[in-house]
Amino acid sequence: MADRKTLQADQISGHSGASPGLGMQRDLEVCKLIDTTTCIGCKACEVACVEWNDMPFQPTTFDNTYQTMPKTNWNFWNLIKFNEHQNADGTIQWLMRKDQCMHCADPGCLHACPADGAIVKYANGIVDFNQENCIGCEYCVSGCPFDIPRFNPMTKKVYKCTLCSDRVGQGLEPACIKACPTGCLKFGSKEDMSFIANERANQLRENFGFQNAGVYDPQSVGGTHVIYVLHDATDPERYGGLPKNPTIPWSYTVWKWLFKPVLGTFALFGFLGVLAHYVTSGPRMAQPEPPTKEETHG
Amino acid sequence: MASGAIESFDNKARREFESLGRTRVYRGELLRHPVYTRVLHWTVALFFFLALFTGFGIYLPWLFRWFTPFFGGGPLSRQMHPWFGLGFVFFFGLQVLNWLAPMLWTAADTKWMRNVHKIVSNEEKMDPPETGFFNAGQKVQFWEIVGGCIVFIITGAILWGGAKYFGGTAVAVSYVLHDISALIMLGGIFIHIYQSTFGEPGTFQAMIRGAVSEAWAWTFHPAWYKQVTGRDPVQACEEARRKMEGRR
Amino acid sequence: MTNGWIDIKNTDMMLIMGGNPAENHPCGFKWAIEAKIHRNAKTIVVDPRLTRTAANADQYVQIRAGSDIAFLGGVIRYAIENNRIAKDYLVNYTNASFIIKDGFKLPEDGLYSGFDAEKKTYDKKTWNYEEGGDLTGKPVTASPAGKPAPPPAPGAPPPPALLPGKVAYDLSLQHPRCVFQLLKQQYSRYTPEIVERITGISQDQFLKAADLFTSIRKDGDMKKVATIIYAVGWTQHSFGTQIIRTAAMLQLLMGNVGRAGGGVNALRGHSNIQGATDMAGIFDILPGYLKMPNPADTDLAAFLKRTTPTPSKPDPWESFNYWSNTSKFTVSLLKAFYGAAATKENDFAFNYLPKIDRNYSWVNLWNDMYEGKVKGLFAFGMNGVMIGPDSNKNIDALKKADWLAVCEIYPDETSEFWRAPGITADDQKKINTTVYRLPGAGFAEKDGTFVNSARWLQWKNVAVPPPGQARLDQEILATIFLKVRDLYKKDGGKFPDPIVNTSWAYTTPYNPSLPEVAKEINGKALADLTDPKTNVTIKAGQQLPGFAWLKDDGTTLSGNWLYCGSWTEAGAMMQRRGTEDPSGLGIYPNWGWSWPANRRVLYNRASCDIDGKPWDPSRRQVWWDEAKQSWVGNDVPDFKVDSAPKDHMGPFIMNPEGIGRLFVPLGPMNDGPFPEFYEPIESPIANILHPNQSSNPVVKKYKTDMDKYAPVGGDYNIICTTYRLTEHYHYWTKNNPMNVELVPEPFVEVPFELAERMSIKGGEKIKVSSIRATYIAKAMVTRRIRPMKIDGKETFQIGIPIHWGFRGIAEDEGKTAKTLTNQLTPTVIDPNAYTPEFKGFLVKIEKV
Amino acid sequence: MEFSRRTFIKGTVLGGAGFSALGFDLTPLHAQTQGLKISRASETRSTCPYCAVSCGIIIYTLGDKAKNAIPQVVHVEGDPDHPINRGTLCPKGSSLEQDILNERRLLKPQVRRPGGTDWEDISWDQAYDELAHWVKKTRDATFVEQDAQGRTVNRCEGIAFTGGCTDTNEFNYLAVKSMRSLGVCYLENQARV
Repeated sequence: MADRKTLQADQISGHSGASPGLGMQRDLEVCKLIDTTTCIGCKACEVACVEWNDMPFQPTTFDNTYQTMPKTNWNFWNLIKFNEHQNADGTIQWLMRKDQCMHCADPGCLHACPADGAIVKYANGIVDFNQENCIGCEYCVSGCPFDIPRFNPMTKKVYKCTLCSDRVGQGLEPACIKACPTGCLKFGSKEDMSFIANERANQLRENFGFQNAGVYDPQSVGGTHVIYVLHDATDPERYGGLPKNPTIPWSYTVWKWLFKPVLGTFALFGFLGVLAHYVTSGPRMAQPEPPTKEETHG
Repeated sequence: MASGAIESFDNKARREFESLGRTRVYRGELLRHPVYTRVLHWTVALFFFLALFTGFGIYLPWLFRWFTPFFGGGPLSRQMHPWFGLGFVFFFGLQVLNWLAPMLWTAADTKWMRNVHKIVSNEEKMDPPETGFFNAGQKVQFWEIVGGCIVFIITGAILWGGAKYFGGTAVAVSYVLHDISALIMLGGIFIHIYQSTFGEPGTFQAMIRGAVSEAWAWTFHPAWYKQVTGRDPVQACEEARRKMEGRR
Repeated sequence: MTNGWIDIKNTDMMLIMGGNPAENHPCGFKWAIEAKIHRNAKTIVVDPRLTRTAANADQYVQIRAGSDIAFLGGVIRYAIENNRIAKDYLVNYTNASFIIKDGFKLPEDGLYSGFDAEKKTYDKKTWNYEEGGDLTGKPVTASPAGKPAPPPAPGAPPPPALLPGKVAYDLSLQHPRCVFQLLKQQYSRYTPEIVERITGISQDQFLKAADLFTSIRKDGDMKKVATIIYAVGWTQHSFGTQIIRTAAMLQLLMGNVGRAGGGVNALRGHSNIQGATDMAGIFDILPGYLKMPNPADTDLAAFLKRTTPTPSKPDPWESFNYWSNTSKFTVSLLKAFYGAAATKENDFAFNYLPKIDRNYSWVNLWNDMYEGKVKGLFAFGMNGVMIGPDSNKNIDALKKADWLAVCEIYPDETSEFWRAPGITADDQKKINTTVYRLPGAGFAEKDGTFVNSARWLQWKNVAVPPPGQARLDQEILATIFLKVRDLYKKDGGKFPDPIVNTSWAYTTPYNPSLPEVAKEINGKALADLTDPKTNVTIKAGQQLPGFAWLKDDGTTLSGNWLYCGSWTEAGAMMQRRGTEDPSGLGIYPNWGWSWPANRRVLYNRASCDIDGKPWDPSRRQVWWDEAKQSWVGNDVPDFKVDSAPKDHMGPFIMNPEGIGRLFVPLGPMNDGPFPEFYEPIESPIANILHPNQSSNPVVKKYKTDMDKYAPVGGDYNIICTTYRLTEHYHYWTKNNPMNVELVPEPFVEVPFELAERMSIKGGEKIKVSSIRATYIAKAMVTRRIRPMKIDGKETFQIGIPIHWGFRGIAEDEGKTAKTLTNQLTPTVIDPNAYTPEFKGFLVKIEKV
Repeated sequence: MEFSRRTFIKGTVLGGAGFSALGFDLTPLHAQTQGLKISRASETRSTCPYCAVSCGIIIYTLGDKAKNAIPQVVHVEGDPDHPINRGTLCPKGSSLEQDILNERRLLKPQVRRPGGTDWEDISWDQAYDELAHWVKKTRDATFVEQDAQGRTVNRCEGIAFTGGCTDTNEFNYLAVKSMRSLGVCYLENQARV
C-alpha cells in the first residue's frame, strides 16, 4: 500500500519503548497554516471536512452566534470559532478562528493514550487516531491541551481531525485546505509554512497596523503542525480560548513513560514474591502437623 | 443508633441467606463464615476480577488486549469497567457492614504486626494467642481495600465523567491515582489468594463450605477458637499433638 | 462586472459597499485577499452591519441602510476638493467638458427641471447637451436660441428629443454649465456634516474613509487603481440605479474604469442571472440588450430608427457608437426566432413580437395577478412567494390565478402557496387555482451554459441522470410549447402565426439538445458571406466567428449577438479549458469565453492615456502599436482596433458619445441625470436636503389594499435590512442537511444596546413587525451593529437573513413555521431597473 | 436526522480476526482511512449552481460509466484547474453532494386541483395536455391584437413566465423564444430581483 510508505509511523501510543518505523524513511514534516487575519468565517472548511469524511449530520440549535456549535464533535472535526472582541477604542473586531487538532509535535493525546497503536504520530507530523485500536478510555481527551478529541457514544471510540491522512498519504492536500476560498488555509512543509506565516505577520505589522501580529506555534508542546497567524499573538485566548501556553499534564508524561512500567513490574513482583515465599518458607500448616517425613535438618 | 441499624440489617441479611443456603459443620470443625458472608465474598471477588480484567485492557492494552474479546472488545471493556467497579464497591460495602466489628483494630493487632516477620518466615508455627477472628494482616488488607474503594469511587467518577465535566487536570491526576490504587490492591490480592490457598492450607474451605477445622482455628486464630469453644488453644493443640503421637 | 473576479487581485484599493462578498461570493473574494497580500491593497467596507467582509477590512464604516448616495456624493466632493481626480481621463474619456442646455436645473429642492407632479415623471428635454463647438476659454453666453421646434401636429405626441450631433464643450472645465461644474455644484452640498446627519457616519470616520479611498489618486498620479465592489445592497432600493451611477461617476472622476484592478463591479448573486439578463429573461429587452418594441414602432424601420443611436460628441472627436449596428443584431435575432417565416417582405416577422408600452416587471406581475389580470403563471425554478416583496400579497395573488405550473427540484413555497401556514382546509377549498408541480432536473443532471458575474460563458456537463420521474427542464418547456402549437394548428385561435411559425428545428424538438441551441444562439450564415477587407468567406450554414459578421438583410441568424463567437466553426468556445495567463493579470484568454468578443475587461482602451500608453506600465492590458497601426495587448481591445489615438475616439464605444457619462442625458435615467440623495420609501426621517421631496419623486406606490407604507415618525422606527448568509443560498439550501446544520434556524440581528433597552436576551424569540406583516424569530444580540445618530437622533438598525420559509428541513420539523422574511418588505421599485426595495424599510420589534 | 446518513465508515468495526502473540486480536487488517474514496470514481467537470463566481467543480460518481452502472454521486470537490476558484469552494459549493443526493427531491409530477387540500399524482402526458389547454385558453381569452389607438401590439397579457437563477442560457433562450411567440409580456426572472 502506497500510503504505508508515505505515512511512516514515528510514535505510537501505548508503547514505552522505541517506536516502529522511526527513522526508516525520509519524510517531509507537513503543516497547516491558518491565517486568521484573512479568514472570513465562511465554514467551507467545516463542510469540506464533513463531506470528505462522510460524517453524519447532527441537529444544531441557534445559540446567539454564527458559530455552528459550541465545540467540535466526533462528527464535526473542525469548527470556526467566532468571537466579538471589543478593542480598547470601543470598536469591534470580529475574530474567526478555525479550531481543530493542532497535530502537536509532542502530542498530549498520544502520551495519555494507553492503547497500543490507537494514536499514531507519523513522521510527517500528522497525529492520527486509529479507531480499530481505540478502547474509548478518553484519556486522550484529558491529555489534549486544545480540547480536541471527542467520544462517539455509538462506537464508543474517540475521533478527531486526521489532517486527512488518507489524502495526504496519496499526495493530496487535506479537504479543508483545498476548500478554503480565501487561501487563509495553506498546506505544505513545516518550514515553508513557518516562513509564509512569519512573512505575513511582518506584513501585518508593517503595512496594516497590527503591532502585535505574530505566529502561534507553541513550543510547550514541541511546536504544532497547525500554526496560526494572529492579529495579536500576545493574546491568543481571545480567539475562542486558544491557550497561550498549552501543556500536557505531567502525570501523563511521568506516569506513562516511567511509573507505569515500573509499577507494573512491581505488580508482577507480587506474584513472584508469593511464589518465592512458598518455595523458601513454605506454607504454614494448621498445628499440629502430621509428620509425613522425617525432618533431616532445620 | 446508626450502628444499631447496621447491626439489625446485617442480622437480617444473615438470617435470610442462612435460609437460602446451608453450612455443614462436621465434628472437629467450627463454623467460620455463614452463607451471607460467603456469598458476599464471592460476589465481591467476581466483580473485583471483572473490573480487574477489564481494567487490564485499559491499563496496558498491548499486554492485555487478549482479555478484551471476553468483554466484547476494548471499547466495551472500557464501557463495562466502571459498572463492574461499582458492583465491586457496592458489594464490598455490604461486606464492610458485615465485618465492621471484627475488623476493628486492637492492641493485639499492633503486637501481631510487630511479630509479623516471624509469622511470614514461618518461625512461629502458631499465631500469637491474642489473634482473634481476623489477624492484623487481614485487617490491613481489609482497610486497604476500603481505602482503595474510596479512591476508586472518587477517581473513577472523575474518569467516568471525563474532561468534559471535571477538566483535563483532574482526569490526568485521577488516572494516576486510580492506577496506583489498583496496583496496590492487586499486590494485596496476590497475597490474599496465596495465603488462603497454598500459604495456609485449610483456609480456602472457610470461604467454600464455611467451616474450618478446629486445628486450623487454634493455629491461626487462637483467641477466636477460645471464644467459640471456651477451650485454651495451646492446650487443645498439645492435646491433639499427644493424641496424634499416641496413635503413632 | 466591468472587470472580473481574478482581476480584483490587481487593485490597490477596494471600496466594498452594498455587497458582502466574503459571505456571498467567498471564492471570488479570494482575489481581494490576494490583492491585500500581494499588493498591500486596502479595503474599506461600508455596510449597515459588521459583516464577515467588514471583519477583514482595514476600515469598517457603519452606514444607515439606504443612505449610500449621500456617502458617495460626499466622497465625490472630497475627491474634487482635494484634487484627487484624474484630470486627463476626465477631460478626454468622460463628458465632463460637455456643456449642458441652459434651463437645466439641479435638484436643490429635490427636483430636476421638467418634473410633472401629476404624472410623477420628468420631461427630460433640458437634460441634454448643448449643440455647438469648442467653448474652451470663451466667455460664457446664454444658450443660443436654436431653431424653434416645429409645432407638433395636433393629437400626436411631440417627437422625442435627440442628442445633438455636435456637442458644445469646454476642455478647461470652467464653463458654468459644463458637466464638471454642474457636478461640482451638485455635490458641494454633500459636506461631511451633511453626510454625518444623513448616513450616521461621524465626520471623522467619513473623512478617514474618503481620504483612504481617494489616496490612490494623490495629486492626480495615475499609477494606482481602486475598485468599487457592490451587489444587491445597492440595487434593492427605490434609487438603486442611482447609487450605482454615483459609484460609476466616482470611478470616472478618479480614472478607474477600464483599468485592471479598477471598474465598477456588480457581484451577481446567482449562477446565471447575468446570462438571464443577457438572454432577456426580463420583460423590457430582447436578447443582447436590444430594446422591446413599443406600439409606436409600427414597423421594423420605425423600431430601428428609435433604438439605433447616432453619434453625439465634440466635433473633432470620434465615436464608434457600436449600437449603430442595432439593425444587424435585430434582424439576425428575428431570423433565429422565426426562421423561414421571417422575410424581408414581412419585416422579418417584426410584428410577431409583442409591443409593450408599460411596466410588466416583477412587482407589477404580482400586483396585476392580485388584481386579477394575470391568469396563468409558469415558474421555472423561481420561488416567487419567497422572493416577494410582500410575500403575503404574492400568496393572495396566486389564489386569484387560474393555473400555476411550477417546475422545481424541491417542494417550494410557491407550489404550496395554497397551504401556507394560516390557510385552513376550509380556506383551501375556496382556492380555485390549479397547480401543477413538475419535477425538474438539478444542475448536475443538465448541461448548458452559465454566465458568471465576469461575463464568462462556461459550459457544464451532465454527471448523473435526473432521479425518479424528473425530467429535463428544456424537455418540459419544449413539450408544453409544442403541444400548444399543435392545438393552434388544429383548432386555430388568436393570432396563431408566431406560434406556428416559430423556428423549432431541433433534431429532437420535444427535448432540444442544448449544444444545438447554443449553436443557434451563436448564429450562423444563411448565405455565403465574404468580408470585402480580408476576402474571408463563410459558407452558408457555417457558424459565425463573431458579431462583426452579422447582417441586416436576412443572411445571418443569431439568437443573441453578444454571444456571437461563443460556438464557432472551431468548436464550443465556452468549453475551452486553457489555463495559461501569459500577462499574469488573470485574464486567462483561453478559458471559457467572455462576451463581448472574449474581452475580459470592458472599456480597456481607458487603461491607456490619450496617446495609447498604459497608465501603469506594470499592468499592461492593451496598447497602441504604432508599427502595426493597431491596438494590441494581453486582452482583446474593447475598441476599434485601427483607430489611432490621434483620432480621439472615445473608449466607451457603447455610448453614442464614446465617452463615460458623468451626466446622463435624456432617456436612460428616469429620476435625474445626476444621482441625488432620496430617502427610502420608508424612512425614520424626512430628507434633510429637501424635506418636501423626501423620497424619489418618480417612484410610485402601489394602490391595492395590501400595499401599505409606514410614514415618517410613526411607530415603525427601526430600520431593517435583509440579506443572505454564506452558509445558505436563498431558499434552496434549507433542503440541504449540511447547510441546515451550519445555520439551523432563522434569526434577527439586534444591536446590543437596543436589546438591552428592551431586555431581550440572545436566543429569545422576538416579533418584528412592519406595517404589512409580522415575523417571529430568535434574536441574535450583537455589538456588530451599533446604534446610530441620524440627524442627531438615536436610531437603530436590525437585520434579517432571508433563508427560511415554510417548506424545508427545519420548517417541516415544525421548528420554524412561516418565516418568510419578505412578508415584511414593501412593494416599491426602483424607477430604472424595477428592482424592489428589500433594504432599508421600517419595523418595530417586541419580545414574544 | 442524526444518523440518517450512510454508515459512518470510520466507526465501523470491520470483521476479521487475526491472532497476536498473546491471543485473540480483532483488529481489522488495515484502517479504512487509508484508502482514498475517490480513487476509482468517475470525474465530471461542472459549474457550481449557486452564486455568479462560477466555481468549477468536479462531481465524483461511483462507477466507471459502464452501461450497467447507474452513476451515483460520492463526492463533490472544487476543480483546481478553474482559474477563478482554483479548487476552492464555499460552504454551499462544498455541500453540493447533498444537493444532488437529496431525499427531499421531487420525483413525480403532481397536481393540486381547485379546492383541493392535497397533491394528486398525475402522469406527465396528462399534465402536458392540461397545461397546453390552459395556455391556449388563457391566451385566447386575454390576447390583445391592437391597442386603443388601433396600433398592432399582439400581446398575451394573461400569462406570465418567471425564470429561475439556475436556468441555463440555452433554456432561457428557448423560454424567451417560445414565450415571446405566445406574446407573453410578463416575462421576468430572478435577474430582476
